Amino acid sequence: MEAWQSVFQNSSMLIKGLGYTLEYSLYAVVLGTVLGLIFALFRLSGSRILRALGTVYVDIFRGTPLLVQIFFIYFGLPQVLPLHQWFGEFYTVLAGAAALALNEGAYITEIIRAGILSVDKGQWEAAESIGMTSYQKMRYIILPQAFKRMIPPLVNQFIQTIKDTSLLSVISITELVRAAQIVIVTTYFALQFWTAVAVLYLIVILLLTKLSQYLERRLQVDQR
Amino acid sequence: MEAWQSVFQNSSMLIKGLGYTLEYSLYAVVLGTVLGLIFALFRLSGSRILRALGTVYVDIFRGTPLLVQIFFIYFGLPQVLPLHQWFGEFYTVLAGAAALALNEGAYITEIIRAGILSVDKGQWEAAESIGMTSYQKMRYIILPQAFKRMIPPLVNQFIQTIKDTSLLSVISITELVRAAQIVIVTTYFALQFWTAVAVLYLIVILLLTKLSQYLERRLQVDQR
Amino acid sequence: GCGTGSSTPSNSGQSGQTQPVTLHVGADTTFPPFETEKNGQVTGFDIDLIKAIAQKENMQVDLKTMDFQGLIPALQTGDIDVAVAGITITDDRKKSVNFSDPYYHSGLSILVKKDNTTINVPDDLTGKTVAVKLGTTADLMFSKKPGVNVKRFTNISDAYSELQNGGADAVVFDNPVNLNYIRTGHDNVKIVGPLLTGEDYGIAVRKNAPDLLQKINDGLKQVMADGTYDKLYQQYFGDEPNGKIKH
Amino acid sequence: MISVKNLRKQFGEHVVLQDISVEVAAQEVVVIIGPSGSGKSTFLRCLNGLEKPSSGHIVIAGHELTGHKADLIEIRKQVGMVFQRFNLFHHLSVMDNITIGPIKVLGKSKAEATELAEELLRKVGIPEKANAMPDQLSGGQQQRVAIARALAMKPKVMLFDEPTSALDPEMVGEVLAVMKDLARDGMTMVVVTHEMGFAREVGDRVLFMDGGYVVEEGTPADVFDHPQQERTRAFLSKVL
Amino acid sequence: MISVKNLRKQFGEHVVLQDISVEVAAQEVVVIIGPSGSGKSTFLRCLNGLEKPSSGHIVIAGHELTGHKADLIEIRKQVGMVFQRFNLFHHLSVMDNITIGPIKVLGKSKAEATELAEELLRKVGIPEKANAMPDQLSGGQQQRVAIARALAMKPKVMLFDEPTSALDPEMVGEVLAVMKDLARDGMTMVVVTHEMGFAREVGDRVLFMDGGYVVEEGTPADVFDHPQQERTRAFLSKVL
Ligand SMILES: Nc1ncnc2c1ncn2[C@@H]1O[C@H](COP(=O)(O)OP(=O)(O)OP(=O)(O)O)[C@@H](O)[C@H]1O
Ligand SMILES: Nc1ncnc2c1ncn2[C@@H]1O[C@H](COP(=O)(O)OP(=O)(O)OP(=O)(O)O)[C@@H](O)[C@H]1O
Ligand SMILES: [Mg+2]
Ligand SMILES: [Mg+2]
Repeated sequence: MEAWQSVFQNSSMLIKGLGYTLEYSLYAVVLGTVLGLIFALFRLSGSRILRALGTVYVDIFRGTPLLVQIFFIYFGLPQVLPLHQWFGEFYTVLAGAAALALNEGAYITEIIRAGILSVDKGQWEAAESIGMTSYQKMRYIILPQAFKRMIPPLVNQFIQTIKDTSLLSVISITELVRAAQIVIVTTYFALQFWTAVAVLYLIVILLLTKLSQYLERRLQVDQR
Repeated sequence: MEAWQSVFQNSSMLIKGLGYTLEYSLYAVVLGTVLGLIFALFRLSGSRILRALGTVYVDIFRGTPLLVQIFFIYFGLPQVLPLHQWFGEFYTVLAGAAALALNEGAYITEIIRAGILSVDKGQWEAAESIGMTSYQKMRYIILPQAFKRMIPPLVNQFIQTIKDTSLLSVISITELVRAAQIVIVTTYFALQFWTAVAVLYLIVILLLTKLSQYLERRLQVDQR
Repeated sequence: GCGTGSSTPSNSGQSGQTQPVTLHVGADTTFPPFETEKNGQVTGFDIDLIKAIAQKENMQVDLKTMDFQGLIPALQTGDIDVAVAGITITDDRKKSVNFSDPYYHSGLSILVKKDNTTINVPDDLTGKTVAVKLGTTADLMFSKKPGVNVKRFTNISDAYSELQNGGADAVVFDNPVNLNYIRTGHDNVKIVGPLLTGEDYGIAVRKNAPDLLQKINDGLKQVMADGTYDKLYQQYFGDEPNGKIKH
Repeated sequence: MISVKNLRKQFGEHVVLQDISVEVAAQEVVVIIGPSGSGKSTFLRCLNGLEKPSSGHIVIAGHELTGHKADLIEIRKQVGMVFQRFNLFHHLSVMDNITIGPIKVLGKSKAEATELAEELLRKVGIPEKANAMPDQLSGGQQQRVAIARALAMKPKVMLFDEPTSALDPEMVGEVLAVMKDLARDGMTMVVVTHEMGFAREVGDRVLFMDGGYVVEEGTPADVFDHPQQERTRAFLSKVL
Repeated sequence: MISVKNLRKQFGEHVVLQDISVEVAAQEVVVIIGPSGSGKSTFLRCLNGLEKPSSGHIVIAGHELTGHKADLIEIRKQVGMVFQRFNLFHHLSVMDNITIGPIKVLGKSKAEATELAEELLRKVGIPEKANAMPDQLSGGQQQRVAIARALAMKPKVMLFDEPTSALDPEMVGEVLAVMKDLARDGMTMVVVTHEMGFAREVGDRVLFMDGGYVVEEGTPADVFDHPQQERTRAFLSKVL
């Protein structure tokens, strides 16, 4: 009883943590989408070098654990670059968001690439046949059509990102997990706090899952 | 230079860590496959209760971060059950493997379920028409056919598991990440050690990716 | 760092400057009562002390929290100027950073369950499972000492949980934190035996900044001389005498 | 052998079988014809318990088909079914396709089942394909294996749902030949087919289904040459 | 207007166009016929730069088609293409399908492009569909929008690749009518089609392609009524 009271008393701390969780997830997905778009276009480009760059990026960031990426960026990089001097206080936020964004970006690259490739070949040819440049073709014809199909997997990736944000706790970003740890240090009600944390994640993620399913259904209707 | 020498000197420690990483990944995938099979059959069963059980399992373990699951099982559960007394020293291994297996099991449930549903309806009906029970139908007709299609996604899940194992570092399991941390707190060569760790993961994961691609190609040939 | 915040009143003793210089301070917030986070506010003995020192030296504290493991690397790269986190002064660490004069006398103590009768002195730990915090002096000590089964955790709270849950026979950690743990409502544990080490906490200062080190030491002297130190000590540690630096 | 009374089957709102009553005697060969969507497949699937009747009674070889699981499996052992799309088990060799039922369902020994399978493969004319995989066979060969697989269960009744309509024309004959043999051996058969030659030659009775009813029935000669109903005439004029 | 010399195109080992030399004068309508796989589509796609020739020269409206990117885009502005499967931009309304080229590629103002599009929609007979989405149109209507889209670029040449073969028979006429209008207006056209009536009525010349060669060419009357080559005769006997 005392334990649950304690959870209740500290709920504002947890909610604040959840706020950071969502905030970092949003940064990561937005930045990751930009990265994903760039590298997806690299992977589909005519240039062998750009294609190789895209492949290396995806392979590295999907081929190593996010935790290692976070440690590398937060503890490793400042050894050779005065990042803390350049960015000051802001480097923790930056490193956390960057690690997350680079990681999600690699997955989003593949989502966008698959979305682009799913657009019917006839659309590419029709765009070319009216003299569009590669850029115009992508911008006005292919991406708008690919985008619709990418929304459900992107929402799923957002869900994944929310879970991944928990790893930022290791670099003292007080997202939900770290917030819980800090409270548990003084209260020691581990079981109850982790249950509460799990429930908070579940609520957010189930809501997003429903959204994703709804979007998927709407999309199918649209494509009749 | 000194830094890389240090990495080289401590390489046996890292390799040993990688050994644990692979060992836990294997436990998790084997156990997870057993769990996945059980819950996939639950999700496909005629019983509303079993179906609900399957859904709850999948939703909970895919709807919360693995890190939270690890904390819950390792720090939370012993508050209400004398798990350390029951299992002694072994509880760390058990909790780590269990958390990982429960998590992977939820993803594997969906892989197996999709594999089973991908088997042509005619195969189900043909099996029923010669009087097979549900068990016989699954065991002799559906699973053998579903299994082949499940291999590539299962290999991918194994890759995911290897990366997930890094989170076991938080409960003092000296897998690759924790092994590196232990060395870094005395040497301070974070950049070099995290690079080495990343390379080790990359090697293992790229090898497995190649295996998965090979299997996928072989499978397509088989299905001509 | 560069000077900011001209609005902050500066009441410096010796330097005639009116523009306070910003002192970038790194701290790990999971080390009560030295540093802890309450309702989003970082508080604790270390925090109040460094603020007092900074005030004496006409500096403005810019506090940055990070993991204990990250403090010394951050000092090396110049991300922070000083680190206060109950950092034990060791020869090893002196290679990477400078240390101020000691401000707290500490040592590692052994924390066990109250009903434990088998562990009474440090040597009893052989063959037992000991929970420590990753990268702390206890961790480094046991790493060199075979025969003890070490479990390393990222947070000391996890080590305490491990003890409470029965996953470890003892926690070895800095005495004041162990004391604090008992004081904050955990009366089923006790400290046994003498301190394993006698060690001092110092403020870690980034290398190649002799002026800064000088300022910190100077400020510490003033704080000790004018009674601020004693007041803070009383506030956080009460009558427990072991930790106080004689001055 | 088969007795169906007031069988009704609906999917949701959509009534597919309105009210079907049919008796099939032992050793009788009944051919069902009718336009697409008239409920022929659904009727056969009800006889085999693949679909659960909405109401009505089905009794096969003395067992009432109630929908209880154990009972269903018992009935299915008595009733062989051959599908339009063969549905051989893709992962099993021809031999294993045929023996898996006898071994796993009937509990026969492997030796006994193999012997029976060899005999059946001779009967359907492809003894040399015992070790082939289904994908290596032509459609006609696959369908003959499917018939052998059904026969291996020693059923009292065989149901065929358009067994030749997924076949290239040159393979239709070989499958029909096997079915004629079966009929001659005295097997009770219900066959949905549009092969009128087959119906005339071996059918004892023809049922014409439309809109979920049996609209007309009689000997092949009666139904084909002197249809009584307008709907039958219209259908036959298109098909014949 | 179009001059093709010794055009050769291969995909890997497979030579699809062996050696094609064709001249098309301004305002001429050339119809290409030939069996499936003879290289008709590949030829048209080479004219539009959608495929890169393996060797040979193509000059269109004074531009040599070398494969340089900027050059390619320039040529494509001169050459309109209509595909068998329409390939309207699914996410854009009929109006936007037609105006996107003029606005984005030619840099026209939206007002100007819209006015032109309205005129073209009247020309192809569906002014009322300006705001419809492609999926809401019949095949024939979609193809007419596709023609309007190509015309909006004010091309000097129009290429048609079997523009009516994906259409239900009742819609073929409406598309051919639009094409006839175009021909009458003096558009230079190269049309792959099996609509012999169209070829006779508006074709100035017919090319018969087979195996990557132009096997025979002449006026429609010559080629259809007095084919010189055995292969042409064989083909026409099947098609006519
Ligand atoms: N599982 C089902 N759910 C809903 N409707 C179904 C189902 N199975 C069949 N139907 C409907 O029942 C009707 C009869 O189908 P059935 O397959 O029995 O016809 P049929 O006479 O065999 O036709 P065909 O000659 O095309 O095989 C059809 O309208 C079909 O759409
Ligand atoms: N991108 C490609 N890669 C490889 N081979 C191709 C490619 N495009 C076409 N071909 C081959 O080139 C040959 C000619 O194809 P093309 O489409 O030009 O024939 P066609 O005369 O238009 O036939 P149809 O009347 O069927 O449209 C065919 O054998 C085809 O398989
Ligand atoms: Mg049917
Ligand atoms: Mg073609």
